[in-house]
Amino acid sequence: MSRGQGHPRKPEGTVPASEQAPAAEQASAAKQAPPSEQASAADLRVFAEVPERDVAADLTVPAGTILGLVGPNGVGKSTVLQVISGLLIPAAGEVSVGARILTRVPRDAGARRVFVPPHRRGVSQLLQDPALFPSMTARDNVAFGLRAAGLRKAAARDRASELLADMGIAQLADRKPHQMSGGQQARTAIARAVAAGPDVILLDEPFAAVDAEAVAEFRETVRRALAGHTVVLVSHQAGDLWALCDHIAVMSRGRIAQTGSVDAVLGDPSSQFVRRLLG
Amino acid sequence: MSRGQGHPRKPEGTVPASEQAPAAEQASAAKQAPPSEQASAADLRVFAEVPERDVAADLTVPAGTILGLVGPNGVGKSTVLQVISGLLIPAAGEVSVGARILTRVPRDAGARRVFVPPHRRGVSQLLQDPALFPSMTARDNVAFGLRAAGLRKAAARDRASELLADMGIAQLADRKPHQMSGGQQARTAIARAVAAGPDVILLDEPFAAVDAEAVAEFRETVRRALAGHTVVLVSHQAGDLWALCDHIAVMSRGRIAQTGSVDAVLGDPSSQFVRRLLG
Amino acid sequence: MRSSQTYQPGVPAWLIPIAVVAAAVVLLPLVGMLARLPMGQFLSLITSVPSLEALRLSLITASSAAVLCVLLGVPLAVTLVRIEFPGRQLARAFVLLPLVLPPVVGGLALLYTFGRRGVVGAPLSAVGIDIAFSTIAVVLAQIFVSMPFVVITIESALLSMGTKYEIAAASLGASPWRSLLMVTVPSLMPAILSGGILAFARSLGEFGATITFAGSLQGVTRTLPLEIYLQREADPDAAIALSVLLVLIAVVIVASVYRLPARYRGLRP
Amino acid sequence: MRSSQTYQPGVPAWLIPIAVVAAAVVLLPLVGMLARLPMGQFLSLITSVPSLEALRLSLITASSAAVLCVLLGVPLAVTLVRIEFPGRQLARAFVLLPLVLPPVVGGLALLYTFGRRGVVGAPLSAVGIDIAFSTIAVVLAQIFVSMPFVVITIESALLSMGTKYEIAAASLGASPWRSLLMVTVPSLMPAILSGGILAFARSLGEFGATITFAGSLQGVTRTLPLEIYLQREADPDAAIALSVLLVLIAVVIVASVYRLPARYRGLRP
Amino acid sequence: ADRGSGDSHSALRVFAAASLTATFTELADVYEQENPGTTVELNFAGSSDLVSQIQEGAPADVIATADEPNMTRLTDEDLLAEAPQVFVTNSLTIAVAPGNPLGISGLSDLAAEDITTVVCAVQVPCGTASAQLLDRAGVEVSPVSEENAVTGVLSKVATGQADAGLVYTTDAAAEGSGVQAVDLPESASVLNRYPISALQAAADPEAAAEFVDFILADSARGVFDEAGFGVP
Ligand SMILES: Nc1ncnc2c1ncn2[C@@H]1O[C@H](COP(=O)(O)OP(=O)(O)OP(=O)(O)O)[C@@H](O)[C@H]1O
Ligand SMILES: Nc1ncnc2c1ncn2[C@@H]1O[C@H](COP(=O)(O)OP(=O)(O)OP(=O)(O)O)[C@@H](O)[C@H]1O
Ligand code: MOO
Ligand SMILES: [Mg+2]
Ligand SMILES: [Mg+2]
Repeated sequence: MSRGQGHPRKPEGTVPASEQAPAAEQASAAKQAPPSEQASAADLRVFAEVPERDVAADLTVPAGTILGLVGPNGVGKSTVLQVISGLLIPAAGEVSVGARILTRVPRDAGARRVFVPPHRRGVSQLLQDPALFPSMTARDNVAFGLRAAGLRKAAARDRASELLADMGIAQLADRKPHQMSGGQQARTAIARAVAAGPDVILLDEPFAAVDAEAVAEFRETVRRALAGHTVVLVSHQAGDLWALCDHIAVMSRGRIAQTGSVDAVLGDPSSQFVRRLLG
Repeated sequence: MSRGQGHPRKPEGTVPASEQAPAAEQASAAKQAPPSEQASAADLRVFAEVPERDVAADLTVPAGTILGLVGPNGVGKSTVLQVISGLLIPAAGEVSVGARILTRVPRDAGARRVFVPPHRRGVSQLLQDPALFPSMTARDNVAFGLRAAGLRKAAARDRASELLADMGIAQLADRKPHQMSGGQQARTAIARAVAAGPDVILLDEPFAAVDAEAVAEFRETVRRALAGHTVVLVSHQAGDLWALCDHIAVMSRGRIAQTGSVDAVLGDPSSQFVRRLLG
Repeated sequence: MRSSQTYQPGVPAWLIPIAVVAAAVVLLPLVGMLARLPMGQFLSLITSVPSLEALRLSLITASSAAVLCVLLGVPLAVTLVRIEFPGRQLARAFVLLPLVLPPVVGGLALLYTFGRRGVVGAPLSAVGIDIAFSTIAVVLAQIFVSMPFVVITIESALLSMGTKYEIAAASLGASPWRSLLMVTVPSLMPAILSGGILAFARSLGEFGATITFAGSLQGVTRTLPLEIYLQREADPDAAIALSVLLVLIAVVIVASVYRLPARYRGLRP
Repeated sequence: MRSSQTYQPGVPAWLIPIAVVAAAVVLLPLVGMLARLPMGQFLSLITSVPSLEALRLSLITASSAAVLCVLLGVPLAVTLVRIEFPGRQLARAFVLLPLVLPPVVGGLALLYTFGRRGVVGAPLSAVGIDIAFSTIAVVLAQIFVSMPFVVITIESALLSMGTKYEIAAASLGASPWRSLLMVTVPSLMPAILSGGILAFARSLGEFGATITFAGSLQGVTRTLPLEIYLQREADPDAAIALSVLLVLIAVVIVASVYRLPARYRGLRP
Repeated sequence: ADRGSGDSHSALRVFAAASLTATFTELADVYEQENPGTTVELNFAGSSDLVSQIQEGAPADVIATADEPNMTRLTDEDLLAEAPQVFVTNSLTIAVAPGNPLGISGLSDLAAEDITTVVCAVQVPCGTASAQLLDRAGVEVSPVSEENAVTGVLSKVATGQADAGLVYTTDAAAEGSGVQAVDLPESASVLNRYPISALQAAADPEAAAEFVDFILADSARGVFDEAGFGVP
């Protein structure tokens, strides 16, 4: 993927007053959030209680880094991503990117809530079920987010073709999703998720259906595409984590059980899960 | 999984005359099929040309063994499974289990075709998109195939509960698919595919969404469930192949490029793909 | 603590004024009618014996017709969508025709067929079965005009549903009928409900085909719309009162049956 | 060599006889009507000037009504399904009412509303706009009776479609209107087509509301069903001939527009 | 013949009961020939519909209904330009299948068990007349259907659905009605009367009055006679 032309950025616009929490509230909210060692202007902070799913997680992703989120099936990984992207409003919690609050649901039922709808968050998500648009070709699927970010039609289609080529499926650009194999669909979904390149990118098991050889090839491509963005990546494959992530967060029973650099967590695992993950 | 009570078998019934090819035709068809070293009464033989997808594959799975089918995305693995299960009628080809012909499409357009519809093949398939029935609970999803095989409602539900417990999701038996995580859905789909335990079981990347720890645990469970059945398993994970398979078939450009025992193929790989698969 | 909520996709704001205009086209005339309602006599007008008998008859026939339309229409729609046969395209178009035919003409066509001298009616009449002028004729007329609604609603649901789940069912060894009953029909429930409601509503309002084919006799074939027409000749106020009654009944029944199916919303999340 | 084929899920055989019965209920009366057709005079009857004028008017008004029903009905259906507001359940039921109302009563309600003395008609009349008894009134009457078909068809499609793709669109940064136009509407196409066809067919057959609200003026408001009604008084043969014409036109148009959408079948394979 | 202008100033709008469709269409042609430059636009519907339309402001110049009570609704609201005048009458007859296979000869036959009879409901003009007629004849029938309009009765008999029905002479006489009329001498005692009047709101009151006179004049008589209408 050529980085030369840079990613088209969604014009951020001004945040409506209702979304911008007053400074006082924000300060108290910060107390709830876990202290992060190296807080920066655009860190992604999440604190989410979803009691229906036994999830109560908090985590911070330093701006511009890739966090690997791991844990057994049903532990709450997808739930955390949904809260970040605004697809789920937690019973209580807060999501912010730097000073910008995306979700705020105070415990006090009467207190003011903040909720920025998904399409205005500057967050792009690859869902676990990627839901490629069935009536669009692979190219149009990838161009979709680019068009939403304001790119012209021709430019969006050109960029989409490039991304599909990066994913090794240039020749399938004009196919509809149902005319592609499972792995080809997964590749299209990855291209679609990273295409618009917003501040925050969430990827839920993007490589699950991609063959091992291709994953090895892609890791470099994807790493370049994700460089500079704040990313949360869910994966069950240790290889993905080693190759792509800066930090790892291990979930256990709905909580974040352990966080740290890849080396720290994978190198000296204190949880049985991580040991098993590494085989 | 307790083997004591055995699998409910679908009563095979008599094969309609139209499905039973006359002996003469059968003999000539056998010439087309690849010679198998140790042909047995119930070997699964497949020969399928699907020119629209650039697939022309032939393979034999000895009765009661597990074949791992591997290859890069889009090579035609799912296509081969679809031909076996009757979801795809090839432009030319033949599928048989022992003497019973399930699909026969001679090259000669005028010649007689044989096609046994999917539900009368004694083949159960876990599709790559598992398509759990959205209106049914996990238990009813798993019980579905058992009921179709003739089990009484109560017995089918009991057996389904057992299978869900084997997959570590006993507590989710009453959930609908959309109330489960991706990995929990995948586990339900595995239970559903192996439940009825017909002669032939086809599994298309069953563990893709299952966490690494669970996969390690399941392998033994699944191996026991599959014992005695003729199985084709598609997977991108070398670990699955080592743990579960008797034989491996490597696909390349729509053809079967290499076949042999697990040790032979994975131990002395002649294709770049297998080398990459092993990391 | 509150519970969590899943995000419901938004709707563009400019859609709402259009929706309001659309609703106004339908609702304003109802308001216009209500404005002419003779409030004072309303109760006495609608509780007269003929009115109540007509109401009873309407409810019985319309619900029978709706049920029969569903029982017949679902197999017809499934056949038209899922089975290939020559002339299928034409058959689908023909099934729509009762909709196009002005109801009185439809009633005539029914007479020509099921009447005493009709193709089907004559042999039946010979063995002593006379359909015409009976309550059965009312139901038959209602089925005739209402069937297309069920067929089309189910057809479009089948098309947008696709065959994914049916294919999964077949790959698990389910026979076509098991697949139909356990997989297809549950997924079709919202459409079956919509189609049934449409058929019920259309049957409730049916006038032209009924009077032409079944006639108009109190307690036997004179449904509420027929009673309304009759009253209109003599006493327009009574006709309005009865129409309002019809509307109220329909709203109560439809609103209680035709809920937004929360349990179906989860079907394809 | 042949090409490969994907398996089409089967349909239980016993469904077919039921489908045939269902089709017979609808088709037999049409056959019965054809049997009475005065073949000899058919051509001369249908090519008279009043018949042709009525035909032209019917085609113009019914297609306008169908298009307007879709343009208004889709936003209404989306709003009713996707936006929560108090009284939504009731609003959904009310939108169905034109179906329940016998058409002549609906025509009266329209007259009370858009007539010169009506709630809406009076102010309009004051500024010189008279709707009643014009071609616009015909279209308005047709929209009134046809709107429920579009709304219900779209509603049930939206419900069975779920919000999966719209959620994916939002998670990729698409605003609600982009999501609506690019994702929702394309998926709704089969339902929009069905709804539009239903509205067109119902409008083509509309009689009661038209004659009451718009009157029956040759070339202005006298559509084909009104012409049939008039002919029936004078010359029943002509009425049958015109009905057959109406049916033929409807079949041709419906069958050509309303094909089994092969390109949509692939949508959810 | 596109009269789709909708401009009521160049045309005369005549609202007439549906049972006048044939006669008024014929007479309008004659009128147009006699008065070059004038076009007659005919609006046919049931009498009560026509009255409702006019009450709601329909642009009509002349109205002719099939009964007097409906016309009275307009008189009551003071919408007529003048007092309505009856221009034709209509009497009842028994419609039976062509050839009269059951040999029905009079009202008393309608009381027979095995004869299926259809009449108009008492709420509509033809039903009022039928009830009066049967009452005076002392015949009690139990009809299988009480129809809203004469056309309903007629089509039930014409399609063989019913054996006999009481209809207007004009309906039974209409070409192609598919029925045969059994003359009823006693029907002269109960006549249905058709009134006509120009409307107050007529665009061209003079032309409207002129058309009313034309209908009332002897020259129009022939057309009505032929259709079976009676002289008031
Ligand atoms: N419905 C279809 N129509 C046309 N082409 C198709 C269709 N489905 C799959 N293909 C093509 O056929 C080829 C084989 O697809 P298949 O699904 O068998 O691959 P696969 O080996 O299962 O790949 P994966 O590992 O990605 O699941 C692919 O190149 C794909 O693009
Ligand atoms: N819509 C829902 N309603 C109720 N419970 C749900 C729903 N979706 C998920 N859950 C439950 O919430 C828990 C967390 O689910 P989540 O999808 O976040 O898991 P996950 O960590 O992503 O697992 P996986 O690795 O299987 O994808 C699971 O136990 C699941 O059963
Ligand atoms: O249509 Mo009329 O008003 O009964 O003669
Ligand atoms: Mg998940
Ligand atoms: Mg595949």
